[in-house]
Amino acid sequence: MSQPIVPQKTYVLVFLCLIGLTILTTAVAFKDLGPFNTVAALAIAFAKMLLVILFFMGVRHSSGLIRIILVAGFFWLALLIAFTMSDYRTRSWTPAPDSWSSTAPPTHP
Amino acid sequence: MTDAEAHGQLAGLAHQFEDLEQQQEADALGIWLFLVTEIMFFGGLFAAYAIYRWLYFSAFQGGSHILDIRLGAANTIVLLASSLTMALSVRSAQTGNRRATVTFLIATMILGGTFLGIKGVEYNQKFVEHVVPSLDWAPEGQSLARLAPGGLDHAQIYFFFYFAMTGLHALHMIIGMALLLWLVLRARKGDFTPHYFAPVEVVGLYWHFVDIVWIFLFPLLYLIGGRY
Amino acid sequence: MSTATLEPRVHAQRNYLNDDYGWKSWLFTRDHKRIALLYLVSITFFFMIGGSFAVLMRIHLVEPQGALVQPETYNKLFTLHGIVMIFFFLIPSIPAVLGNFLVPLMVGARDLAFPRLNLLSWYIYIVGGLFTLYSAIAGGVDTGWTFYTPYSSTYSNTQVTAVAIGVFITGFSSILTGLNFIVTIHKMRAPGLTWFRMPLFLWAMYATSIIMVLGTPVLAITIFLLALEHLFHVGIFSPALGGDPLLFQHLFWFYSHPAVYIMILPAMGVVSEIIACFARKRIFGYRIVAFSSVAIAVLGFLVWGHHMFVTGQSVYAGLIFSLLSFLVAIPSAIKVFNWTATLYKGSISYDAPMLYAMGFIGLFTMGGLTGLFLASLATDVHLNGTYFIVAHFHYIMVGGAVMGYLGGIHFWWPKISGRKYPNGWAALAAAIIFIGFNLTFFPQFVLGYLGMPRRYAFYPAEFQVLNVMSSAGATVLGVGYLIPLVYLIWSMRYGPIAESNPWGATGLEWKTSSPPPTENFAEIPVVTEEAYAYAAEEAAGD
Amino acid sequence: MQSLPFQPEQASSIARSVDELYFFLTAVTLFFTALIFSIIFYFMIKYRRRSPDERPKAIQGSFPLEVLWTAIPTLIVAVIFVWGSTLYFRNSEAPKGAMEIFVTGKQWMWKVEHPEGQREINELHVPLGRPVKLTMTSEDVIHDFFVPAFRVKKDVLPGRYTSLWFQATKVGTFHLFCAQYCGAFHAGMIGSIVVQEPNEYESWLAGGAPGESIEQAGAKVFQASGCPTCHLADGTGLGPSLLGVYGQPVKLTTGETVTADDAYMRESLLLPKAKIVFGYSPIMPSFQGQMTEEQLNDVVAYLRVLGKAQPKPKEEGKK
Repeated sequence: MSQPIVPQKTYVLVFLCLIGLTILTTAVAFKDLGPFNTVAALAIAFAKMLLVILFFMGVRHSSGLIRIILVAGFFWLALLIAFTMSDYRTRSWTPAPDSWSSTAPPTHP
Repeated sequence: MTDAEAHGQLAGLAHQFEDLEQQQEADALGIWLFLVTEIMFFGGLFAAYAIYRWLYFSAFQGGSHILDIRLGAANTIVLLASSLTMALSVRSAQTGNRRATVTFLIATMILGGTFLGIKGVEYNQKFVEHVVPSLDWAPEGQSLARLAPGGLDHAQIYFFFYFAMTGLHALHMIIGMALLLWLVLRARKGDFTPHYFAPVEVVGLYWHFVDIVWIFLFPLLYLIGGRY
Repeated sequence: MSTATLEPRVHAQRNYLNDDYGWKSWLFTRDHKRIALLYLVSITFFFMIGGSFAVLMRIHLVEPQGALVQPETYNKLFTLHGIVMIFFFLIPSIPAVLGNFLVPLMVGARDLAFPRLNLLSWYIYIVGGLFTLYSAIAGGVDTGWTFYTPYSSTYSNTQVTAVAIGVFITGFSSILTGLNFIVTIHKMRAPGLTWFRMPLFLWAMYATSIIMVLGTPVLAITIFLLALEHLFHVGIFSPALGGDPLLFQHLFWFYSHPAVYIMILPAMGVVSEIIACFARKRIFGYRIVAFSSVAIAVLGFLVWGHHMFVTGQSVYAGLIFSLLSFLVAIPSAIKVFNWTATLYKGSISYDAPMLYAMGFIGLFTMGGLTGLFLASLATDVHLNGTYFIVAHFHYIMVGGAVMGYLGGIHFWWPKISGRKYPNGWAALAAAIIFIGFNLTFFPQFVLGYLGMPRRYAFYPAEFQVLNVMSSAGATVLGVGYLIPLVYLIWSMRYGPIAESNPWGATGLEWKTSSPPPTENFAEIPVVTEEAYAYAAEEAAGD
Repeated sequence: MQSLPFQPEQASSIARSVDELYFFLTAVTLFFTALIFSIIFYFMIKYRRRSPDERPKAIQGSFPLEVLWTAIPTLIVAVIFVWGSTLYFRNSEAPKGAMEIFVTGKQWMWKVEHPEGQREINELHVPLGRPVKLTMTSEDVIHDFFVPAFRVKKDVLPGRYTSLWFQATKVGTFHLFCAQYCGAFHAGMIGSIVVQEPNEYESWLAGGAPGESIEQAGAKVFQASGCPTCHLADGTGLGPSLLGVYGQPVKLTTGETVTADDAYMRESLLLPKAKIVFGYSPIMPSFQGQMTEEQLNDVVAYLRVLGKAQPKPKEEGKK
């Protein structure tokens, strides 16, 4: 805390950026980008989050410890999602059940 | 307790701290750690959401398309504006401008209230459309047509996430509004000075965090799979 | 020496116990030492409740068809035993009692960073405990402490909601404690107390707090979802409505596996303090022991899937989780070797705390090594869900965590109460607990390997001999636990007055009087040396 | 059994190899426990405090020693990891030609269905020396199929198939336990695995023959549910032909490809709109609640039979 006083203009500029990004993300949702719709939406949300964290929450001026803690929080969340997903994504890799009978003739595609 | 008495002369310094700087650093660390626990708290929900969205994508897409994207976008802007006023309020406290602090705090509350109002309208729509899981689940007409391809059970899971995530978020908003009210009362009494405004700053951080949650909820709930 | 005549004079010395009187001075206190005592009383209460459930279970299992209760009741007994012991005894045990008491003293501060949050955490704990007690009285709960869905969410018609609320609420008490410790250790260390001068107990509490802060919220949200599913049947974990029951297991174990480290890491910290003091040696490889605590805390988050090797998790995820589980064994092994090496060329005395610490090392070694059986995929398939698991985690959590807790209580009792307890009785209790523990749980390893599943209210007759052995051992163990309860309470009134540093230990907590004054130190101490400066040349300069 | 057994019977082809690892682990455990205990005892006696003001010299630590006792456990756990995982991975898949049996768990019993149609409750007859693959599901909560003598265990989940396999190597009767807590009479959800000589097994099969194999039962359900109306053999129906599909990759409307395994068949019956075959419309009704778990098993078994058959030549351009 006891951070430098940031000019009002900075806050207003950041706010305008955030509004712009909100409009952008809504507009992008109406374009067919295939799987990149999700990527775009998340990337824009991530950018907005960074703006809020760095400027509104003042992490720009925060100590390294607080940055580490914040990064650790998101990192742990990523671990939770990644490791859980690793189970779901690989479940169907499980050696598929063989054809069920020894007498099954090899099938041709 | 000569020590404590000596400390007592410094406004707002608790007895366990040596000086205001130590106290401020501890407060800052404390609130950030709290926000990390909040990340993990919402995170469990986000993880579950990620799994089901991946498993039942078409149901989630169908559910997403029932939501009113205009209201969602409007609410996003309202909440971002409230973050702006909150940041300005902290700044005003920092510069010792009591009137501006109070004004911006009240503006933040009004914007927060607007957000909750719009959310209420949306919730009401869900009841009208009978897409409230468990309590009122009987999609019909156009909703049914949109939800059926992904399977109604799976669509119900989507709406469960919709209500659980936005509901938990709204609960945080309500707590935030109560904290803001408390700040307004204290600020009017003149409790905050450029040397001591930690409560404003701490509540501000909390409010911004709640904003960040919504920044993710908006695309995750409203913008699944595009609306072309 | 007659203590009675000395009493008024000694008590005239002001300390945190006689600073103020009356129930209000306790229930509204913000003094970390008093809050620690509030926790001590509450967790002892829950330990006795959980323990009595265990006694009933062991009596019941003496006969294959079940000697005491209906199967439904037995299921409630093991469920409540697990919930009470884990959430209301083990998790708060060392952190909330010894940690609360010692962290500010050890860092040389007047209190924790947030004393009001600290008191709040105790009240939260009590409210959570009341919900759990309510659920026990209002019919009990029979889901197992793991709350596996869809049984807990859809099929069980016991008090699932009440107990879920109880566990949910208690989680926040643990979060607040962890948050308080992290901030205190970061920001309130006395001048000169650098990170690598900190006692290892502080390192352990720091590592534990990381888990509490990062893990507990996930348990909270998981239990919250479970309660919603139970109340509204929304289908999030229920396959009948498209949900996946394995997702519950993932989210649950994301917290509940690291929770094991919430229980064992603090005990490791206690043992480091005790061994250093009674061998009069610096802990061998201090930095490595310190780092291994943090390594365990971090790696411990990445191994949860080893609870799910046979539950239908992907084979590949199983391989990853197995590998990571083996990795987390390494820092634990390093700690054991370093403790052992600390004894080398030491000056070892056999006071009671040391006996508990040695008991800890022995039982933890066995518990840790048997963990390898369960991290290894092929053997886990056979042993998962059997009594082998039961034996393994009791070796860690009772043999390890409870031994460490008791060792810590005995070590710091003179500081906490200002009195000494009879060392002979304490040594006897340590021996009885060690023997009783092994008699109770060693047969369960064999039972598990033979294939007896856990949570069975009745069982095939061929398993009876080993079950009777286990129950007999439990009797010994039960007696062992009662002895300290008697002499510690006795000592509070009749024990000899303790001087400020009865063991000749290093550490800031021993530099203040016993019991410490409310403000901990007359003057904030300045630290000029490493932790555990027991050696001759260092002591000379002291 | 005798007074105090210390080892469960080894009655399957993998039991011995699992036990070998188990004994290795036991040896490691005993060795290190003994090592730590004896060092501690030795030190505690040798370095006991002889005078109250004894002050031993400080030892900071030893880097070589730390490396040594980091490396040794790392090596040991690496060996165990590789050993345990190889064993597990090798056994995670049933060998080709395994006999297929359906198992359904429900509170608190095991229901078994043989390919020939025999049904059993809390008993499973299997022939000696032949790999048997169990395809398992649950009607209610999670159960777990555990045969200690075979060293096999797998959770049985509602809404999903899991499977395990074994090859019995000993004639006799062995315990079957439910090893995942499943409610009030969890302890009573036990049964027995009866391993018989192949000829005895044959006569057991003949003895209780219900006259209808599992596929025949499945075919009946298939007909009665109206499936053939859309799933025409030549692929001209509203639904894709089911001939020659089982075990093969199937292209979906989403562009993904899935294997048409048991899980997919099951999902298609219960949640037909989840994964639509490329070129077809999501019009199939769900059979959730329409078929019992056993009927589902029957149909899946029948679909496997259809899957063996050669697909009829498919005309291109089917919508």
